[in-house]
Amino acid sequence: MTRHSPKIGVYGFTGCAGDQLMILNCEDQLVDLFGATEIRSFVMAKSDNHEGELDVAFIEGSISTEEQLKRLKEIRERSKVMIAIGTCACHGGPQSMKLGENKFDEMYKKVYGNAKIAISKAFEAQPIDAFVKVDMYIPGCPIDKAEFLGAVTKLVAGRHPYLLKAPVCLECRWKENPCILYSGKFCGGPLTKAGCGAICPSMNLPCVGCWGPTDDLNASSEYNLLKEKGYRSEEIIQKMKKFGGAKMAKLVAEFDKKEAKA
Amino acid sequence: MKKMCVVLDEREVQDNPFKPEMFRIVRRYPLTSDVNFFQARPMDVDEALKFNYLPGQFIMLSVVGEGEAPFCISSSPTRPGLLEFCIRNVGTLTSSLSNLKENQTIGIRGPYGNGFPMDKLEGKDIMIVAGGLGVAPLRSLLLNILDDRDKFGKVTYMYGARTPELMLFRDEFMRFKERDDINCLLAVEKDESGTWKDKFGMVTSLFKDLGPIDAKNTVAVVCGPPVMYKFVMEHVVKLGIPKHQILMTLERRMKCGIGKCGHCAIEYLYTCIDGPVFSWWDVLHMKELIGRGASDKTFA
Amino acid sequence: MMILKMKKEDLSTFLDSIREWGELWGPVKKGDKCTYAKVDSLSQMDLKATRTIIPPKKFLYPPRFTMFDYDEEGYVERLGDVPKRILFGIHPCDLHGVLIMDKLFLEKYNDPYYRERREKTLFLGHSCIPDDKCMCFATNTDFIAEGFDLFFTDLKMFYLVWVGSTKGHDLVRMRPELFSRELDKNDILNYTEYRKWKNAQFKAQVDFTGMPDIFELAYTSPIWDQLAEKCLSCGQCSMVCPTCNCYNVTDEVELGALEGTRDRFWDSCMFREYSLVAGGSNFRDKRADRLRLWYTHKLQAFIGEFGKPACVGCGRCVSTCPVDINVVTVSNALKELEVGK
Amino acid sequence: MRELNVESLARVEGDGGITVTLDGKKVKSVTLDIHEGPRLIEQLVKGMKPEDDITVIPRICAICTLSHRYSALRGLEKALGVVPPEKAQMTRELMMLGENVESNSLHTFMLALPDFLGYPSAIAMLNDYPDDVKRALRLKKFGNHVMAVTSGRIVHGENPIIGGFGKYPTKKALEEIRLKSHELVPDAVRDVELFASLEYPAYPEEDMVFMSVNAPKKQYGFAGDSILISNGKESDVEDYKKLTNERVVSHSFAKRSLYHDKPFTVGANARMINMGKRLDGQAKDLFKEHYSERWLMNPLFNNLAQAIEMLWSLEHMPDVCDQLASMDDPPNAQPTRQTGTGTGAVEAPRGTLYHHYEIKDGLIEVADIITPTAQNLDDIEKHMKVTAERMLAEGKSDDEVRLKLEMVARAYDPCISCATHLVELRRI
Ligand SMILES: Cc1cc2nc3c(=O)[nH]c(=O)nc-3n(C[C@H](O)[C@H](O)[C@H](O)COP(=O)(O)OP(=O)(O)OC[C@H]3O[C@@H](n4cnc5c(N)ncnc54)[C@H](O)[C@@H]3O)c2cc1C
Ligand code: SF4
Ligand code: SF4
Ligand code: SF4
Repeated sequence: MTRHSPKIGVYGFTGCAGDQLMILNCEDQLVDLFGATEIRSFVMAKSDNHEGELDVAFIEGSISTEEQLKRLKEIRERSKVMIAIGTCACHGGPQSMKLGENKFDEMYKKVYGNAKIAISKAFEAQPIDAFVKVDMYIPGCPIDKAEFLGAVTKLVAGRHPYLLKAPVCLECRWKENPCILYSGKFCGGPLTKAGCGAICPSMNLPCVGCWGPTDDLNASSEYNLLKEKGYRSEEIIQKMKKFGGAKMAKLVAEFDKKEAKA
Repeated sequence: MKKMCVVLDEREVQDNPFKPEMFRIVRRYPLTSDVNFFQARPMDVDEALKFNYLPGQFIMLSVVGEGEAPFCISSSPTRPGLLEFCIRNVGTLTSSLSNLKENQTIGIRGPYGNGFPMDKLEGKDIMIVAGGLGVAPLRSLLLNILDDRDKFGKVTYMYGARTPELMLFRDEFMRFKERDDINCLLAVEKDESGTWKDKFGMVTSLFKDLGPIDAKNTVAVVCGPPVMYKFVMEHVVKLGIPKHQILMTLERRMKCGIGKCGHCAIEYLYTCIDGPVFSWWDVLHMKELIGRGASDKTFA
Repeated sequence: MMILKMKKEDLSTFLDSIREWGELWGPVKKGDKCTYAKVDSLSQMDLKATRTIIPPKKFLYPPRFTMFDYDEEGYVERLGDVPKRILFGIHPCDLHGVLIMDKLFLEKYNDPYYRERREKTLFLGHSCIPDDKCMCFATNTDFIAEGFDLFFTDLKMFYLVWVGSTKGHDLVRMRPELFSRELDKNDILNYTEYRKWKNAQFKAQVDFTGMPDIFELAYTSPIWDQLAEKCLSCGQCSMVCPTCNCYNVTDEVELGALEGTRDRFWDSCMFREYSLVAGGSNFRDKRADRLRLWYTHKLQAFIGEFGKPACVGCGRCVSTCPVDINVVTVSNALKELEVGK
Repeated sequence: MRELNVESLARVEGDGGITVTLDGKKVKSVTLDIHEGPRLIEQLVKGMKPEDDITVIPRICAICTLSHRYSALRGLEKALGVVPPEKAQMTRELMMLGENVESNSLHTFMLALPDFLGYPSAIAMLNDYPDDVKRALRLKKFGNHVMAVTSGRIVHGENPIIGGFGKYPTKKALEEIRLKSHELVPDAVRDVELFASLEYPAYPEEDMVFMSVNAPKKQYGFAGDSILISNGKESDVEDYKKLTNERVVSHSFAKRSLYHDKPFTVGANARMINMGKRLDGQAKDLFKEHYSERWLMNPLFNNLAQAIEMLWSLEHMPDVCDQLASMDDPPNAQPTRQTGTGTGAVEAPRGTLYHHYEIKDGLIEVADIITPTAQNLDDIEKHMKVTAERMLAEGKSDDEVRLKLEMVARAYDPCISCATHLVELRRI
């Protein structure tokens, strides 16, 4: 990582373009950002895009077609550092909430019937680290301006970004919200990586988990708790998997199996 | 009523203990592929001579824009003016540090920690057992002892490294072998380059070459990776050295170095202010000092 | 100790008149809970509330703040921008909590950030109405003799006002006519009555005697693993506990320059990252190890060192942990060797 | 046979390209290809509770996140028999105004304007047009701010929920918006003047049909229960399927819509054409001044329409804020039934957005979403085709043709990521 003007590329795959949009939403820093870095490719923001060697590639979105996969690998080859931005790239995003349930073909048929779509073969969306090595993750649906800029400014300075690993509850307590989970209702806070500032609980709403799973979570305990509180199994699992992607799919499969045995 | 509260206003305002002072890197070179040697001194030369410390103490080192981490001082207080460190490149701060060049600045505050009780070591036979990066604090102790040689009894130094290339300060220690006021025992586990002319094996294998010791008058000082302690301690205890005369330095995550951030707490002790030097007796009844907690039955 | 008497209806006037000293803060409703918030007058406060979500430590040691501004030349501390505050309505347990924080932050090395806020904050204590989660009777923190500037005990018609510091006394002197020194037999009777009444309120089933030994005996107990199966590692217990002080530090950088801020923020030993050291080794990788550290710290280690637990019995962990792990359930589980429902 | 390609269409949201196929001198076809992968969102929400649906659905598109949320809320609330309190409705109105300012300023300045002025990006324009770029960023930031205050954050805010809001904006926040929106009106006026001064090439001109919602009370607005068509017809939103027959094409994961077998247009220009008479304030005067018959033929005027609309949104905010500030926070309305159907329609900045739901026993059975870009795609291709034909006939260079085609596509402000929306296939 060079200290001066790192060469940067921003790429979008399957997702809502929200993370790229968040970059454009850094109105106050945008001009400096373009000044401090050499943005070689950022299709959503500009049209003179030159590919080639990159210091940092920011990847948004999950991978769901052969075409994308090819492109992702090609970008990886010419990037020193690859950073997944947004929950889709980091974990798969909402489009991979049914990972592990083998429902993709069925759903695909329902939507497209037997119509032939020539451009590329599609498959169930997966996070980018299912295919390439990822050096850093900046999750969020969409990413948080401050968290993203905090990381980028460090990269530009030749330093290492620091992102909170703790769950949303940490920031939720800083905001001093009454705990939703304590009151017996679902809240994804304990399962979800902090970084957003606990926006949702601060509005009296449960965290829906949009930052994706945190480093060290106890999904089965929350599952048991909510069952005790009268939630249906399917509903809890649906809620957990909404933004939980590949990691949560695995955890849920584990305690699902345990439950089936018991 | 015991005491009035909030009499803080009357207290003398101390300097901000969290504030790093800027130091200049004077020399810097690699000791092995991932360990760097650093010499640094305060920007202000007068300050340099005032910086006083004990072997075994550590400082909090800041790399601008990266953060802070604790490192033992490897130089000896008997040679004031310059601070020396040997630092392994393992993570974020250490890798940024390894990119710094001579004449660039770092922040330093300290020294912190109890350090080795030098006054209590006087008159004692000293046995030093080092493994891997454990050399960092032990070199400070060793150099200090050698500079004040007549204050101490017999001195034994044992150091094991995996290969000759991984032996830190190898040339320096090889020269000690030629001195007769210190018994310097070095071993490597393997040597692919074929340059090693000395003993082979783990550091524990050196115990058989120790010769007779006066256990009751010996202080053993051990430092190395956590796994090393278990094996080395067995040998040291077998020699009959009292448990409170076996010292070791420990590593914990630290964010402040002065007992505020809590990270290094073990029961009621803080590694930073109550340590990092502990005795084997401390360890035996404070299981978490080197054990790994509830799952670890070593000390049960 | 100076004890004065004040008519109940004068409190509002008194608070209005001392506001020139600094911002007035007091307990205010938040959802079905309560928090210390900035207020304009007594009428906005909820003095019946038993406990706030976060204890007053947030004033002395905010969840996140900047310690230094730095650039390549060095570090410049950021001190001096803290407003003066009067906190009204602090209960005895929380004042005990502040005393423990004082010990941690002002002894040995003196933390200037804590110190500044401590000096600029006046603590006006208030008697409380214990609920079924309070256990200050078991930690000997149900009454307080130090650590406050003023302390108001509500005796229905009157307040008895303890003056605990010179600053507290200065406040009194702002409206001396509101206070009387004439205390009579009735006041003593009322006060004893109040203490009796308060003692009778405690319902929590908890007894911390012998805890240090029990912890030692239960070091390898399977209880820790059973608790760990439930623990969410959400860290809420640490955030709400008045005696948890742990923090983390991070450096923020400005875009395109080597300058920025060094920030400090609340951390919890319940997080895996907390004890991680270089090389990936973690002394408390397992949740059970971390839980044991937390409770050992509260109920064993501190007693060993200071003769009293680091728990002040405020009941916040009881009213916060979604899976019911708290000083009551843990100490009972250790004694009875089974995790209660 | 020869192909003229724009591999990645830049400055649009999402991943798409343009392919022009030439047969000798004749343009055989022009297609807007969508490379975005399929997400099957409507399938994913099946079986979910409505409360979970509204957290997933906005993720279809970051730019119209609030339109998606609002449209879903309208559909779901109809299905569940929820009548949101007046304050909730009004707060939603405010949030739509915010999204409109944000999205229109982003599109007009950052995405479309560089074409007209011959720059690769807005940032590249900074040296020569610093005031214009900074003004745009100011407006966009304010739009974002309004979205954040009303919905909880800039993108994908979770605050608007069924029956109301998690937390209503504070009086202080409303007051800030009121003052700031007022202050920004001159900026927006200048934008209108700038876009009115641009030259709109005539290549793409062709007859068009426009559709938009019919905002209630004969006012201009972004939500309604019926659809206006520029041919004078009006249709209930529940009949949305008749208006927007969908089909799958082979070059894209996005579906297409036709009205009476013909392409049609949705977006700011459609709204202006259908509801322009209802505008008020300076927006009304400027619309009158700059409107011409060419608007009915040339999609490029959508850029100007967006600028005028942004002005209207700003002018409208103080009034909404005042009304909101005078209302107390009501409790959220609750469902009165657990089974039912409902269709919501709102005007996203880039056109009409439909959300149709069928709910059984509290769980979603069918979700059907029709996005503006899906409706516009055929229209875009139609206008690109005439543009290519005319330009090639005039012997224009490939590069020139490419640029103009991109301009036409971009004028629609296509949101390609949301065009990947997927619905159950109904063959006609
Ligand atoms: C009292 C004391 C004295 C010390 N003295 C010295 C000394 O003299 N010399 C010295 O070199 N160190 C010393 N240390 C250790 C030193 O503090 C750490 O190496 C340093 O904090 C690492 O900081 P960092 O920012 O580079 O690592 P961080 O980025 O904080 O990395 C720490 C974490 O990153 C992960 N990590 C990083 N690298 C690896 C890896 N290679 N494999 C697996 N995981 C990895 C681990 O999870 C690790 O816990 C001492 C520590 C203490 C407490
Ligand atoms: S409300 Fe949610 S995020 Fe907040 S503390 Fe409770 S569980 Fe955690
Ligand atoms: S609280 Fe949860 S759902 Fe809300 S923004 Fe944060 S991570 Fe996302
Ligand atoms: S341990 Fe629980 S009861 Fe004790 S002081 Fe902390 S939060 Fe309060």
